[in-house]
Amino acid sequence: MGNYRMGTPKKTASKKTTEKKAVSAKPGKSEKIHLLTQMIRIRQMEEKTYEMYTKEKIRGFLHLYDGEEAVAVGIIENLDKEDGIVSTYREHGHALIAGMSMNSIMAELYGKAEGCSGGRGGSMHLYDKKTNFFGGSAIVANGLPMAVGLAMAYKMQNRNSISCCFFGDGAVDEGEFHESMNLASLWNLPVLFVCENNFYSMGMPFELAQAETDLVKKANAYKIEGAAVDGMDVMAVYDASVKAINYIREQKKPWFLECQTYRFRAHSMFDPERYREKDEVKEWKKRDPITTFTSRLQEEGLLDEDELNEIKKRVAEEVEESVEFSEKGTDEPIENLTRFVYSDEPKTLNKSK
Amino acid sequence: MGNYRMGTPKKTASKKTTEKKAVSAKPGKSEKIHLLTQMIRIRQMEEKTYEMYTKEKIRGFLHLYDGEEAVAVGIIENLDKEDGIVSTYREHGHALIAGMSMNSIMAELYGKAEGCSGGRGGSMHLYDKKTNFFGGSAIVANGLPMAVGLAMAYKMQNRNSISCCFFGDGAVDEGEFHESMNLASLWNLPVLFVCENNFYSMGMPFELAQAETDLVKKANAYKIEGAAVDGMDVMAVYDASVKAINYIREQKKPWFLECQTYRFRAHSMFDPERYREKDEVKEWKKRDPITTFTSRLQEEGLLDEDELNEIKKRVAEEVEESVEFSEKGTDEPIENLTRFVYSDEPKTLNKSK
Amino acid sequence: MKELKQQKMTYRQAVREAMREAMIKDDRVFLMGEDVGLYGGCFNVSEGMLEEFGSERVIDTPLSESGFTGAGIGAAMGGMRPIVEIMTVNFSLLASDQIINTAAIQLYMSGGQFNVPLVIRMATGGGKQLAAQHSRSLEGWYAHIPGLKVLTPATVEDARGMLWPALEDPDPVLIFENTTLYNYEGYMPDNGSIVDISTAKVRRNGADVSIITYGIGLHKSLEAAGILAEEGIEAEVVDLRVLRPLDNETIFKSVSKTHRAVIVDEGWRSGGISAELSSRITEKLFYELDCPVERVCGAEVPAPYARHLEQASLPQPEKIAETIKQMGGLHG
Amino acid sequence: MKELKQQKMTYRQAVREAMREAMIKDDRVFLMGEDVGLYGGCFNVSEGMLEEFGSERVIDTPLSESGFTGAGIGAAMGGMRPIVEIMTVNFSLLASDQIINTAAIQLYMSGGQFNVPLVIRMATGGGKQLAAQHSRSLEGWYAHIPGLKVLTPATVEDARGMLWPALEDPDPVLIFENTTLYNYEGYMPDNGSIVDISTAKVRRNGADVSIITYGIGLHKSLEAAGILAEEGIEAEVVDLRVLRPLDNETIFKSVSKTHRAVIVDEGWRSGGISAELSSRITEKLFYELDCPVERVCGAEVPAPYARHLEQASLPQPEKIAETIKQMGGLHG
Ligand SMILES: Cc1ncc(C[n+]2csc(CCOP(=O)(O)OP(=O)(O)O)c2C)c(N)n1
Ligand SMILES: Cc1ncc(C[n+]2csc(CCOP(=O)(O)OP(=O)(O)O)c2C)c(N)n1
Ligand SMILES: [Mg+2]
Ligand SMILES: [Mg+2]
Repeated sequence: MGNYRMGTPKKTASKKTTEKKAVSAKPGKSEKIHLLTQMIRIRQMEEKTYEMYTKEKIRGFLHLYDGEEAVAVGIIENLDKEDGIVSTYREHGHALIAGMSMNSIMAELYGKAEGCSGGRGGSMHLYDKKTNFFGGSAIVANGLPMAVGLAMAYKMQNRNSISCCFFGDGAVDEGEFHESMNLASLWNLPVLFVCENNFYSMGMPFELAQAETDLVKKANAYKIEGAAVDGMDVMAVYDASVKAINYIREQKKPWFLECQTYRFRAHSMFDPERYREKDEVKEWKKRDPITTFTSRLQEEGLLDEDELNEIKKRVAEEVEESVEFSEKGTDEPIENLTRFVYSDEPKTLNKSK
Repeated sequence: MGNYRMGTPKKTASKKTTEKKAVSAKPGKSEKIHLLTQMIRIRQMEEKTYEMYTKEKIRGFLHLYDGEEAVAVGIIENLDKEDGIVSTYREHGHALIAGMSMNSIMAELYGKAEGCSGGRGGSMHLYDKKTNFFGGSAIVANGLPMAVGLAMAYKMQNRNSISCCFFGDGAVDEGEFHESMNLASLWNLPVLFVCENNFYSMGMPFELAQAETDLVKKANAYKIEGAAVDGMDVMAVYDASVKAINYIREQKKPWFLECQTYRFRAHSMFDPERYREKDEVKEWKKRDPITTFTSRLQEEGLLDEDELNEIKKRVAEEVEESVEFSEKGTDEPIENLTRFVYSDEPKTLNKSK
Repeated sequence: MKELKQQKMTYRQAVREAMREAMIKDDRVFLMGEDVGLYGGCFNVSEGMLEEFGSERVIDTPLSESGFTGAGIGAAMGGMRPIVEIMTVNFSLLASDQIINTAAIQLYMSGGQFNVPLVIRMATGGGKQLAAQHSRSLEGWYAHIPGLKVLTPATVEDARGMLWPALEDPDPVLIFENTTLYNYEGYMPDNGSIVDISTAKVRRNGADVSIITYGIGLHKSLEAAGILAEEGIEAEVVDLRVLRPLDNETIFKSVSKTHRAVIVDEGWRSGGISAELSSRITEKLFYELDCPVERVCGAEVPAPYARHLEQASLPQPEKIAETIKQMGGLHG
Repeated sequence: MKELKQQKMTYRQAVREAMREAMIKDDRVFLMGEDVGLYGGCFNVSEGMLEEFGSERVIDTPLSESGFTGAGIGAAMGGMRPIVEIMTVNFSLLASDQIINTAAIQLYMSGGQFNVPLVIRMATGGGKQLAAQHSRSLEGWYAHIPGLKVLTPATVEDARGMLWPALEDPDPVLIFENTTLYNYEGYMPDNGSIVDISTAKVRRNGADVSIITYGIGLHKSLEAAGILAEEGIEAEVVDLRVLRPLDNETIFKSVSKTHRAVIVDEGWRSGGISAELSSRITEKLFYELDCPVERVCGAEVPAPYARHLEQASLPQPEKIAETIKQMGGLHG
């Protein structure tokens, strides 16, 4: 796992990040620190959303990403700004790394007019047109066909963009996974299928849900190539996604990437977690993508304590600001309840070319 | 293909046939002649339904089975009477070999009260409770979950029955195939999945619909074992199904059998057949399961001309009788239009145990 | 006379007890669905049942709504009495092929040979800030389909009492449990009650107007009736209980008495079950009505997440009361 | 004045011409569905289009209703203007997750950021002895869903003219083509007509009763109007054309004039669009109605195969006429 031939993705600049930090295929110190920073941003944001949920500032379902940060960061950092991203209800991390501001995410979680969807979507439905973030869907597996369609559009328009679709291990069981994989392969579409295998779909252990647990084999049964990678190791994911993205752009074919990871928290805020042992969680926490990568950078002499503290401080400020922003946010006027059921745009009959 | 270790199915008696002819795993003369007879029964019945369609005695969609007879016969002859069968809209052959009378099939195609479903179902929806024939479904792939459920019931009831599910190559593309295969494998259910691969789903060539055309590989991706067999050779199918059924009953696991076959006629009576060359049909007709098996039996000295003529004559009589029966059939009274939307049985509240 | 012992329990417990009771009484009954076992049910309904009945009768399924709903159909046809749980009605869209193209029509297509004694339970409704993909009320929509029966228990007693007759019913029955009701508490006779699954029930008597409703709407309507009573308007509240087939008799009887009707339905208005009720009443009682039948329904929007928006989109007791006060010729 | 050249063509040709025209005008438009290419369309609608536009714009899909409908959504969001063909509405149940859980609500959930300019065409309706799994009329059922637009062209002109504005519409539009109409012939202006997708149309004027209908029902209603005219009853026939959003204005205007309304819908009665129409009319025009609104609908059965049963299950002109003759206070 994680031992890939390095390649150079078509565009190495991480246009997806808010900070537009350049990251090369062989990342150096600053790129690596950037990756770490991105993971810390997710973690701290999630911790804050947890806190705000307990304070009832955030309601509904809240699915946190703690433990899985290396996946979003390792992959999205290698995507181009024009690439489309399709995600699930566990998408705060993806959204943030795709380049959405923490303010607009947090405000959406608060249900404020200043949120990305004006409070209509909430935690499970973050969207951002600017960064080609095509939303979190809360129907398991139903983003996959959309990702296939986006790739069709890119191909038809002769763009070199790809669509990148995140989904859980549970999504693999659904029929829509099957249909989407076949279509993408059959039509040679530029889709990066990223299975975030955290070994549970809610309380269902992966091995009780899948007759065949080698997911790459499953992908192969659609003639899609792929790989499994240690999803707790951001560099492994990063390298795997460089390889994947190069393959997709060059071969004009889909790729399947299984990232083996773990969620440290409950499935959602309602989950009594009867289905797993505390010890199991403890074991996995030893592989925390942030602490392990931090140690690695420190061992490699790329990061000292001051730098780390500085990063954490900056991120903490960003998080605090997003909370302040959301606290000050306004309510979407009730008169707007029915707005966006249909487009405001009038019938365009006379605009026909 | 077709070169299987022979085994003895749990029950060798072909309880499924109307004639209850015994067929052993190493079939002798009379069993082989029985297999031929069964194929001829299907063929002649189908030819008659075709004729009656052109005479407007039969209406709606009519999907004929000509060319594929070896599949139904080679498999169903090895099933036990208690085994469940789930089929599609191209199910006349399955229904007949399962043990339904030609009368009740033909009368149903005529839309008569004497048909198996009283004229409510027609060609695509033959059902027979007596022979555990759970119907033709005209929604591609939607019989697979039902077959899984039947197998669950058999397993829960500690019966040694299996469920046998016929579906086309087109069904493999649907999500319900994926979900059903996974469930059957995961739960070790006694399901015989029979894919009748006739290389087209309506006008869609198989290789344009499937990224991976090796269907057994697909089955393997659910950890289901299986085999592909020459579906134009009744003995090959027979042998393959003996092996499959033994495996299922002994191992208590599903099995996937791909029967490579061909339909000689158009998809349905409305099909202009633009998508395939006449020559292709001609080529396949050289492998007609009936003529080839007839020659083989003749070469082996198991069948002489008189016997053959006698069989054909008997079958022709059966077919004629079914037409007469249907012609004399009555119309279901219009007052019965809403009958069977719900069961007649009253609320059984007080029958609680 | 034997003292009628009453037991207090939540709607959630009532559903659980109903399932336990059925599984104890009849070994053909089993429960199958996503997270019904290890997790204890996504709404905690089946907590403890895996431990009690084992994994052969409380079956955790992979995420395959079509697959396991269809498997439920097959198992029912094979002689079992499955209870299939689909977490929420929103996900049932993935199984609608099996529900509509298979379960609802096997009996008819087979000319009466194969009935499908299947019960499908699903959570329904909004009000929990779960947004557009988790908050629909589609029970009225399913009630459009011949061959299905559609139950909407609104009380603890019905939540407990409707399951057994549903399982005894030879045909497929959908049971819709409103998520907001799971924590609702009520009393019921010690051993549960025998209830039927064919009639509507008058839950409050009144002479001035009939509020026809079901599910969560019952509770909002009773609240509205309380508000109205303070102003001297006596509302009768009819709990439909069953959306297909509708119990015309009880509905018509009430409206014949009050000459006014309001339908309360959290589902969307256009083409909802509210329209059917309004039409039926008007068709039958046109000349007895003092004013047109009114409908108080959910706003026709995908459910928004923000609380103030979502609450504005749902029928509220005040809105129901207000609508009634505006009706022609009402004293009060 | 320039002579208005009229061209005779079938409904099937009209749909095909509409698609061809759109694909010629706008290279973002493509057609995708099962057997639309090599086979020529399961109802022969797209015959010749593969040859004309090539396999990159006329795309044969595997049997994966959810997959390719969802792919259509994605392609639409990615800047294309897909026409997705689902062979019949019955199979759309396999794609209802994509249609309802995705297409209908992207715009709302994204706070207006992502619209889905997708057109989905499907055949609908019975009458061809195709039995229960191939004969449903579910267009009214889909009209219950906010976020969708639902069109039901009943004439050759509409079959041709509605596609372009549907493609221009920023939101998902479902177009229902009744299978029985494909062979129906009509005339239309040489270049097709500009039609809108927002209004109903009065197809026959009359003072005595309004028949409100759509799709195949239009033709049956016009026949019924012919029968009635012989007896001196003048029926006005309103073709809804669009089931969501409904054009209240045109409907109310007609019923205000005639004071009587009958809804004709091949779909099932209970909870169908007929109920919505009846309710709306009654809510608005209660005091103007001479008698209750009537509904003539499909019998509530899964479609039977046998011709006599199926025909008995469908609304027929004679039945429509008879219903109207029974209405209170009609001379004739
Ligand atoms: C179609 C569908 N079925 C069920 C659910 C309820 N549900 C929400 S998340 C979830 C588990 C999904 O697990 P997985 O795909 O592994 O993603 P994870 O939550 O582990 O990231 C379930 C069952 C749903 N949202 N959609
Ligand atoms: C879900 C669904 N989609 C589309 C159709 C229309 N249709 C009927 S048969 C058929 C082809 C099926 O091909 P296959 O499964 O290979 O079976 P065959 O007809 O070749 O026996 C199609 C597309 C349908 N009946 N059901
Ligand atoms: Mg998971
Ligand atoms: Mg085929």
